[in-house]
Amino acid sequence: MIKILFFARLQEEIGKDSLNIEKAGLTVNQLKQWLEKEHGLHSLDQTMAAVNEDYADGSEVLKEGDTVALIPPVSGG
Amino acid sequence: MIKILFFARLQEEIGKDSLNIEKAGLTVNQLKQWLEKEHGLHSLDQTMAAVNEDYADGSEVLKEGDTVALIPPVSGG
Amino acid sequence: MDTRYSRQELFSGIGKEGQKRLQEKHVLVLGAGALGSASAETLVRAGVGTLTIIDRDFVEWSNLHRQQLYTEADAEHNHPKAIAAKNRLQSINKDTTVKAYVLDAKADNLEKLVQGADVVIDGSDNFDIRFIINDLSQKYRVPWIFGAFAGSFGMSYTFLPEKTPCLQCILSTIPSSSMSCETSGIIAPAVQMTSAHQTTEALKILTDQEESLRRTLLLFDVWNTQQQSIRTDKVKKTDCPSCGKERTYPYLVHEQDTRLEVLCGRNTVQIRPPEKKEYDFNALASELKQHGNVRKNSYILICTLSDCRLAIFQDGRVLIHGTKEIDKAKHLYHRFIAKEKE
Amino acid sequence: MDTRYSRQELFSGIGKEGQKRLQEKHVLVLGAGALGSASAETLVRAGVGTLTIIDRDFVEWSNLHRQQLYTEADAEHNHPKAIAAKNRLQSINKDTTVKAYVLDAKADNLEKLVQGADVVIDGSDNFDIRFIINDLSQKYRVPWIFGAFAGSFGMSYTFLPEKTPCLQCILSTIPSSSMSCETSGIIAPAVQMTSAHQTTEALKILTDQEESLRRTLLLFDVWNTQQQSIRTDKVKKTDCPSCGKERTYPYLVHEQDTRLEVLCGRNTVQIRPPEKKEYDFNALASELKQHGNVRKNSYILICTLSDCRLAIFQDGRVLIHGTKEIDKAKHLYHRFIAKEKE
Repeated sequence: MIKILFFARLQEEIGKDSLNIEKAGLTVNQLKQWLEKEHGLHSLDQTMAAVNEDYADGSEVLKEGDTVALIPPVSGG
Repeated sequence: MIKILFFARLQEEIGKDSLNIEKAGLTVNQLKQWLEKEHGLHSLDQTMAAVNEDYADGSEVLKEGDTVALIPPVSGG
Repeated sequence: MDTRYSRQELFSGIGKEGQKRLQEKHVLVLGAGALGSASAETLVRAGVGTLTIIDRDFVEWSNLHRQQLYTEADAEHNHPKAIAAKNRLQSINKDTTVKAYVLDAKADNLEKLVQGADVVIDGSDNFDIRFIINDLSQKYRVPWIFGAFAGSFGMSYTFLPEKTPCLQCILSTIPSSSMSCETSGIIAPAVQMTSAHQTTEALKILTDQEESLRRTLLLFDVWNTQQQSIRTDKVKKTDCPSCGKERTYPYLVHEQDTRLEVLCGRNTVQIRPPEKKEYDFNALASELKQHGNVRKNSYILICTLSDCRLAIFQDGRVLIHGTKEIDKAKHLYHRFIAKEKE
Repeated sequence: MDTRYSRQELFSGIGKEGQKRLQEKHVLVLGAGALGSASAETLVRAGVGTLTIIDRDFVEWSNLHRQQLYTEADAEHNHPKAIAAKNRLQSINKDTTVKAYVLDAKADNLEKLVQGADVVIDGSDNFDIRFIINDLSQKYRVPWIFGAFAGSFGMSYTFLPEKTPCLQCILSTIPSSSMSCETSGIIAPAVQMTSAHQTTEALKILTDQEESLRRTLLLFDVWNTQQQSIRTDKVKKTDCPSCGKERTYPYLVHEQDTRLEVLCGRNTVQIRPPEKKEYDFNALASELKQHGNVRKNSYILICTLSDCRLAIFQDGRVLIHGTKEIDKAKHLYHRFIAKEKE
């Protein structure tokens, strides 16, 4: 099982702050594409990601038990 | 093993923010007394405690794997 | 077009409906120190309808590094904090009705103020007053939002009458010693963090979103970036004297003010006369001038003696700064201020 | 005896030695919006030696709910933020040297300012300028502290040249769309939280305690009380164009300002003439009065037309509020302001 944590607008778009899915073996980028298709999330290509609290790039492969945080950039100041 | 997290002045008094000890079976109050004796911490009787992020009273018995947070009251405003 | 609150209304947790509700609500901020300053400013900027703020002190230079409503001019002229706070708050938002009282908060004078409020923000700096707030909160069913800090560490909890445990359930007695700004110092970011958590909870209450409240005791250290949320589900005590079935509100039992009251702390002794009195500041000033430098405004007269300083408030209180000795303080009080009385 | 900074010196992370160092340092705050306001106030209250603050905008009513240095009077008189900020900051602490510039920050005019600073605080509201700051930080080896928010969510990171990844390592391109105050709103507690994390890190840098810095990308949501610290150890790229071995500082390549520059956003078009020019505000005012209401101070002239508003800055820039259409904006610019030029 993979746990996904959503921050900021993603939380509102998907209506919850986390999601558990059976998707070990996907890369971070593939996970984003899957979320766009299956859960209607938008523009995840610019969303940052962390796996188990380590900043991760799109090619990182997800393992069973990983926690993925998806972080959309915010710009306000 | 029991993990103890220290906050505020306790962190400074003991010189670290956590400690792992083999003390399952003690109550929270007994743990405080042990810390006063063995680690020179002061006035733990008024320190609040939480076990696994649940507020705990002094009679709670610690189990293997518990995380105890010790929280001295602060009053500034 | 952009309106004053347009960015706040755009936030999904508030919205236009929330903004309207906020503008009809009344907040009581107890204390105009660091937390009271920060929280009052946030809520007045946010557009709360009415804000009452009370404080017994005047602005001092050592407040300025963390108390955001005040300027050097306030410290220089010894402005009472409540008055200086009101001036700044009204220059920020004249649509909020700001009521300010220079007042030494006690059970009796707080009673009416708490009744009129939708939420009470704790901006106090001691647990004596917090246990009084706690009893009043229970008695009049007004939620209150605890906040406290020392050093870089802070904590906050939202007390909802009938729903959450009360302060008495969590701390069975007033802590006899606790870390304060006097013992551990304080950095302003820890103030802002504590206030941010308090005002966020206040915004939820003031927009009638009780279901969104945090419901945990929150601890944080801004220097080490620690944060912990502690559940309190098991803490409420059915036999609690403040919120239990047979409650007695132990901190509301009014002391009979029949004699001089003396409080110590921070190298200062406070003396309060048995009955409220009004001073003739002009007469007092011309006499005290023979003993030391005198400054005054309409709320306070300050006389600097060789080794200590007298601060005389229009409501009768006298603070003697520079000593912890009660006998010395009483001696000065009788010598300079209340010569005719016992 | 209590001195101005006594409570801050009492905090073990600062101490008397830290206070002394702080008073010798120079902070550059880029932007005087919500974050810039909050961070500048904290650092000036804390007693930093010199603070430089720059901003291109003037105070508007919709700023007041979250930008703590400003009052209704600043919005009413369209005071430039940098000037209003300086006035408030100096009333708070006249021992800090405050330098304020009404300036549209770009690579060329920032270059000198960054070189003189011990740390740069990000108070900007867009990634274009953050990528410029990032390159300047690398080029002159000055740390910068990123902060950004939207809604109730914020993030912060401390960029240390040669030690941590840089912004370009983390985000390989400027985000083309990101949540901002215009799309998601903002509540003031999220501002205070972000600023508290930024100024805490700044206090560590300014007291020479690099070893205490957080070293993680911090995310937080004040409404939901979420917080997450993300390690960035593996992120630094050796071939990064901004901090790598063969760096080119891509965001410092100066555009040649040979033609009218037009920027869009927030229902506003900004036009900057090819060369710096000074307007005769009196002449301009008497002419524009025939077309709409005109207000001015020494920095800015504002003319309200039927469906939009022109804000003309002394440095040459013109903001046309109320339209997103470049052609319409250019038309107005040529019709009213730069009639003689192409």
